[in-house]
Amino acid sequence: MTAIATAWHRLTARLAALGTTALIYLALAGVLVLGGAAVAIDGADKGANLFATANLVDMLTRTSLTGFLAIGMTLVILCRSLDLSVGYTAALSSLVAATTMDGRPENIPVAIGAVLLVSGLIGAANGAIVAFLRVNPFIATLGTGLIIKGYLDTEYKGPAGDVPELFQQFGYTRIGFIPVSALVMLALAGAAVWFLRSTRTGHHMYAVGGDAEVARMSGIRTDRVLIAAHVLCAMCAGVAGLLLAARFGTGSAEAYTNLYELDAIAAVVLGGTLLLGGRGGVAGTVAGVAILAVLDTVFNVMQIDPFAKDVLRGAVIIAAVALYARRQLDRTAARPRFAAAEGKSR
Amino acid sequence: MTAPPVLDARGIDKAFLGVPVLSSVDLRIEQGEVHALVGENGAGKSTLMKILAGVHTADAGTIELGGRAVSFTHPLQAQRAGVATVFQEFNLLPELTVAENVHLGREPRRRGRIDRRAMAAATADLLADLGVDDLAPAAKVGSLSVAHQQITEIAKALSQGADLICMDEPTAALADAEVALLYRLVERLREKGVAVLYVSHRLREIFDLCDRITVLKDGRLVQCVDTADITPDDLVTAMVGRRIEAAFPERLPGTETGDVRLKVTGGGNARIDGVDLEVRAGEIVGLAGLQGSGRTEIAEAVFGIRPFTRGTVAVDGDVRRITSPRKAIKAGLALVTEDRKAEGLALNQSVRANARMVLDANAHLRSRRRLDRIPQILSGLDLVSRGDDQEVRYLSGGNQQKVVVAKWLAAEPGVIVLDEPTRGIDVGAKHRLYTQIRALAAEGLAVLLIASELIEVIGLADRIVVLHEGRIAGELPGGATEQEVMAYATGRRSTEDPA
Amino acid sequence: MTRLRGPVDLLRWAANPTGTVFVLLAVIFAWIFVLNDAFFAGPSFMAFLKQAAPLMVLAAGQYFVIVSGNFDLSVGALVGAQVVIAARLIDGEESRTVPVLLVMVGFGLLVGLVNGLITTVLKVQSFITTLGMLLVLFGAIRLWTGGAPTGGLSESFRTAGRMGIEGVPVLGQIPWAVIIMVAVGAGAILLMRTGFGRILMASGDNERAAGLAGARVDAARIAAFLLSGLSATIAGILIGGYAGVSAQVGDGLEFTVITAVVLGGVVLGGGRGSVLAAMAGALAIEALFSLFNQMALPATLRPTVQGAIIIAAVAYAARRRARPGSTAPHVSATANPS
Amino acid sequence: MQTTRLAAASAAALGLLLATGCTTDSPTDAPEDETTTAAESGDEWFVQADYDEQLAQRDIEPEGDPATPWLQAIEPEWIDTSQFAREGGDATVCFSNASVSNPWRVTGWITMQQQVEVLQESGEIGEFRVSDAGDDDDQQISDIQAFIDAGDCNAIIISPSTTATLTPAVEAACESGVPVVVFDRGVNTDCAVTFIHPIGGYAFGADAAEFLVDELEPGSKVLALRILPGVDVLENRWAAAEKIFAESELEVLGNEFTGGDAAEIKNIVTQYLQRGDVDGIWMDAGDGAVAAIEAFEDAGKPLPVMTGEDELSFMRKWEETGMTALAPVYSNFQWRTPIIAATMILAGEQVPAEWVLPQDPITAAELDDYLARNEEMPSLHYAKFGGEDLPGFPDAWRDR
Repeated sequence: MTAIATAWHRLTARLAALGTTALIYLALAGVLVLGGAAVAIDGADKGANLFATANLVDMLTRTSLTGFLAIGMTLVILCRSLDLSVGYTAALSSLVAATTMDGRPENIPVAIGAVLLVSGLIGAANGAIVAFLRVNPFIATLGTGLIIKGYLDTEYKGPAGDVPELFQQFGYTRIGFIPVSALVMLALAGAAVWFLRSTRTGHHMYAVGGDAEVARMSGIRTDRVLIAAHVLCAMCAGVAGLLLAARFGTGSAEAYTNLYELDAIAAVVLGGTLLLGGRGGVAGTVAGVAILAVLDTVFNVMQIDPFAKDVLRGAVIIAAVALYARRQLDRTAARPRFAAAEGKSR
Repeated sequence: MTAPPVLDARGIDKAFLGVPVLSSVDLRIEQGEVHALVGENGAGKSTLMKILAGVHTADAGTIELGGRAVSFTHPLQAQRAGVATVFQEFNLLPELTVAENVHLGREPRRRGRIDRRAMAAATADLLADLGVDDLAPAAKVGSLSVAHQQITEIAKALSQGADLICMDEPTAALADAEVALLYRLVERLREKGVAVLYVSHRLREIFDLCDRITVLKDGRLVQCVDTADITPDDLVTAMVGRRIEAAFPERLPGTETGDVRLKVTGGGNARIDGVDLEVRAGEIVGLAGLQGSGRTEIAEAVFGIRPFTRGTVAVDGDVRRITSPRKAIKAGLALVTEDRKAEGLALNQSVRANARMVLDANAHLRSRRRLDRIPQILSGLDLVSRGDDQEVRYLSGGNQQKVVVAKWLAAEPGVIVLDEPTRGIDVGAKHRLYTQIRALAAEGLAVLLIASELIEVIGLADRIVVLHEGRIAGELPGGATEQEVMAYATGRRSTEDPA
Repeated sequence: MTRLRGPVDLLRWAANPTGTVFVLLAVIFAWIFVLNDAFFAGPSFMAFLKQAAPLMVLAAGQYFVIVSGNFDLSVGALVGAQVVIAARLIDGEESRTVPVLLVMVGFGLLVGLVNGLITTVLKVQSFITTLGMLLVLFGAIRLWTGGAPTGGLSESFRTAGRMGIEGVPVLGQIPWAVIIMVAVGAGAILLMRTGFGRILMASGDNERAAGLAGARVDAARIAAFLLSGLSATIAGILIGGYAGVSAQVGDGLEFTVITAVVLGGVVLGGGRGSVLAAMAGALAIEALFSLFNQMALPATLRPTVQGAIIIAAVAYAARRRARPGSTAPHVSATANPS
Repeated sequence: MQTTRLAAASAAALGLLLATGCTTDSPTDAPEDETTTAAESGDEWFVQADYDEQLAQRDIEPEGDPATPWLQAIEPEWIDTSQFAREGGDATVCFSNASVSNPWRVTGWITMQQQVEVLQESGEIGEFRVSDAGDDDDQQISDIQAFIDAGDCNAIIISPSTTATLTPAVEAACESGVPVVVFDRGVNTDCAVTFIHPIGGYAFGADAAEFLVDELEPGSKVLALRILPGVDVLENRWAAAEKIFAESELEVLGNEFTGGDAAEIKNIVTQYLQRGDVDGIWMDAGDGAVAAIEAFEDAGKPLPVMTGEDELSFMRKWEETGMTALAPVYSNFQWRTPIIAATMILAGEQVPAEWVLPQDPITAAELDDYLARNEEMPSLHYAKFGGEDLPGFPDAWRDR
């Protein structure tokens, strides 16, 4: 009994020593190992293998869409904001893209531009409502989401537009076993990491999320940072919309029914970014996305009942977050003046 | 030909929701001058500072910096114009490093990218220049001592190339030893020709540091004098508008020291050890010691926040295992914590809700009688508020503190621990609080008083227990001299030595 | 609750975040009245309240969780689960009604308890806890029934949601749902005036201060989740009774109810707002839907209008709150949803 | 080349496909940009040719034994599948399901599994591999790709979650050389060996609308209750009804989206009843139909003339109240056909290029018969599920 306890303590101590991001990649590795084992045992007779090319492709493909959304979501969450409208933005973007391309390859650049413009504007609106009207982001983006939904339902009674073969490649081609979309997603992730670390705006997102008042008093124009985060988040949703269009070959308003936004948030938090803002990063988010994708693939390969999938997903999300939630909360609990006091309360 | 004043503010007016907070205030600060701004809480000191910092904008009046007229709508403008402010609530991000905090909002860039190496180097130079050698630019601020956070704040101000640094209660969080360090910093600034606007309630510091003093009362300018031309007493008079009789009230008549109410024997945990402590009914015992010497730690151990892992605690004779505030309260203890806003009050709740919080939280204490006593308690502490249903966040620091005290008195404790009860409270309010502490003792409470301002301990305590590095270094009678206390506090003397 | 003395106070009250929702409510009702005064005839208004009752009950439950500084996103799924459980376990047998009701209450409390424990003990942000719970409930219940609800509800089960006291002058029928809703509301208001209520509020506002005052903060928050689970159960009983079983029951209710509570001037992050206003927020939302219907507003456009109105109302309230706060800038940053 | 493919498609008269096909794939009449889409969106879902064809198909006697409607076909154009013929049973059949997110699909899904068991017994099918996309188009595309990449599927059955969006994935599946069977909703390509579906949405909507027109006095008021916008099968139902109502004397009070949520339905109907009388209810699917009827009961109004679906809860309420009603059918037994078709194809037997199954509404005359047949079944079961002869009957459907 005590032996177990001490062992546990030693383990937790080890984990505590690790950085959060490292911890998450550890978790990802864990999920891969367990998943691989489960698949192997489950499908021993058929010689099933989670790491067979087909499955790897499947995993990577599944990362792309959530990935785009989650990368953007990371930025707003870092600013202690939230965007529940990304699903609707993505759906709208897919329609804008498909209808603008209209089957003509030469329209692709225009379409991409149009998507980024539209989604960017939506993001600006979200940011402005949160920053200037001081509406809680949860409500604000829920509201803008509804607004977009109404527009979609009224204007598009279903799929519309036509994506040329050329652009569909974005959704279907792959280099070796790595889908292009996944590569683009990783590239975007890299860009985001660089942005957060090396640009002022990016760096200031941590400040704004950590303590908006302090950031303001330090001369940071918090409103601009917040709006920037929302714009970038919505643009990522726009890219996700482009991916949808490429994969659907058309634009689909229905896409919003899939609650992508919750997937994205789950991935971000799984990735160790604090829902309260100020801590975390895109590197973790990518791991979070990967964890979810691996789970989906494992469940698929193992032929798990669709409803059991939901149960397991929910359980895994909670468990994984619980694994490192405590440390995170403690860290952010510390505010300068009270650092000493908080130190003791642990 | 003398340079124009660093700051020349004239006829500043400011009102909130129609309530005037400042009316036609003038403030003039010369280059390299350390200028004190004093006045009771609510006199308008903070507001004036925030106007200079660009947090608020003046309704009327002119502000000239180095002869140039300015008007700020955002802190950034104030900083660019050379005015830096060190607020009482630190403007630091615990998640970022010292270097990142120092340069927050003005990160050095190379080819558009943040240049972290340059950032670290610049910070190191800055700290060296301030004669600080024990603070690493890469350290996370959240892990620093309050003093080091204070230094970080000042470094931040300097890095903005400020000609004028406004400091709001810079020593409020510091122990006497650390105050010395701050003195050094201020001297350094003076040498560098940087002007300092020094807001403090601590008269000693004002007379030690400042060249001139501007006194505010009720939002109006009372006077601006050279420190040399005024005595502490006159200054106090100027601030409160009346002469305060001897700074510390005498022990009230009819106060008699009764049985032992709190007795700690061999108490210890991770941070403190060998604590033997005894507080009797009607007695005020002062805990003195430098920051980190274990004063607050003892209070928190006694109150079960970070319990003793060794030794015993007895309340009114019977030994109690106090492992949580709840158990402490059950045992009849009360703790007025160091930090009101973070630990004492639910700021969005009404005065009433806060005052009855302890009763609400502990069913066994909740009784009609106790609830009915609350109004008297509040008026007894002469709380000033717009009625019981006013949210406490709108109260002044002094009045907030009264609510905290009231909250505990409502529970009718036998032992009350006061941790820094007078932090950030103006002279007048402080004095009233002293009297009330005396009154508590007179009512038969055992009072354990913790204060970083030695004079408070000396002036109020019947006995002074001095700590050094988590152990009790010695015990002195009330009214002992500061030298005696410091001798123990700095470890130069301990009870083992032949006295 | 704000006590009113004279017109000035009335204005100030109408302007404060809590008052806003009542003003909004009045405006919507006035508009409906203009379009169709028959709406306010006893029977039809009672019918309206009957529809609104479940959401108002949910709002009361959600209020406790939000005011203590958390979220409960699992209520929608829980309502759905409860209806399906009832249908499957009762399976049309009158005799089983009461035992099954007890089972449902037990289940609701269990879900609340789990949410509470995970959030407080494991320190998982409630947003994630309850999001996970949403998935678990959604999947588990369908796993149990093979995807679509089976069995059926008994008549007596449906009484609460569907029937009422008949033959009342003017009103015609007083639905049990309305009586239950009023009872829940009254209970919630009284509860918020007890020590528990105040401590819950304090915990949402400043958990450390509450803890040092001897409050069992975690226990209070768990209790809040229990209340939320209970209210979801009651709502489930009302909705199931009102409309019977269908596969989609409860879908998306969590967002509607949180919106309603915030519309009522309750601040996400805790420590502020009144339960009465929260329920009024729910009533306002239902009234809004009725208004859309009375206006014969194209169904596809409704979300847009709804979204715009919600943002506007909350923004207005936020502006009102920000005003006095400006004198105390440093305190605002403390509260945040976790 | 998509245009040519479309031409072929139209030639094959893929009823459902064209509905969206026109607006999405053919450059000639495709919207220039989103605004014109918006402008057109009104009649986006109505294609006269398909409408006429489906209405006609209702009166055509299908080939095959009426006792096994899931094997019947209307005007089949038999095609040769010998190229897919495969020796020695135990075929691996892979099924990409859009979802089982509503009772209709759940019922069908059970039927399909039962059919599979039979064929597994007989050794024709070995592994039956399934992935469920939970109504997420993107997810289903991945699922189909996974089947292709796995490479060991002998046949791929697809029930697309949305017509247009799944087209590229289905094409990819076809190109992999494995026989592909599509059923329920279609896709904008005829690359699949066979596309199985009941007559279609227009017929469903028309059956219901015509019934109301016949049963109601001219000038009567009709309320249309719909699940959600943008789903082609459902939009077609409404498009047909809209046309028929427009040509009739009936007044349409409004068409509302209910999400199939009983509470929502009851709210909406109640509110309409507060505003005035409602004589008829048209529904694009039976979910929550009972709640609509109860709204009338609770408001003390005479029950309307109503069309729901062959969901038992509705049919039982119908029988119990003796109201005037019709249960249009979107043949649930179609879930059996794809499995059978797959085995036929793998055996090299001929199958119809487009396998149009009969789709007859249940009338008052047949009501008692169907209720008797499904007596033990749960209320959200569908009367025309066509699994009575499967060994698992009735337990598999009864005890879910």
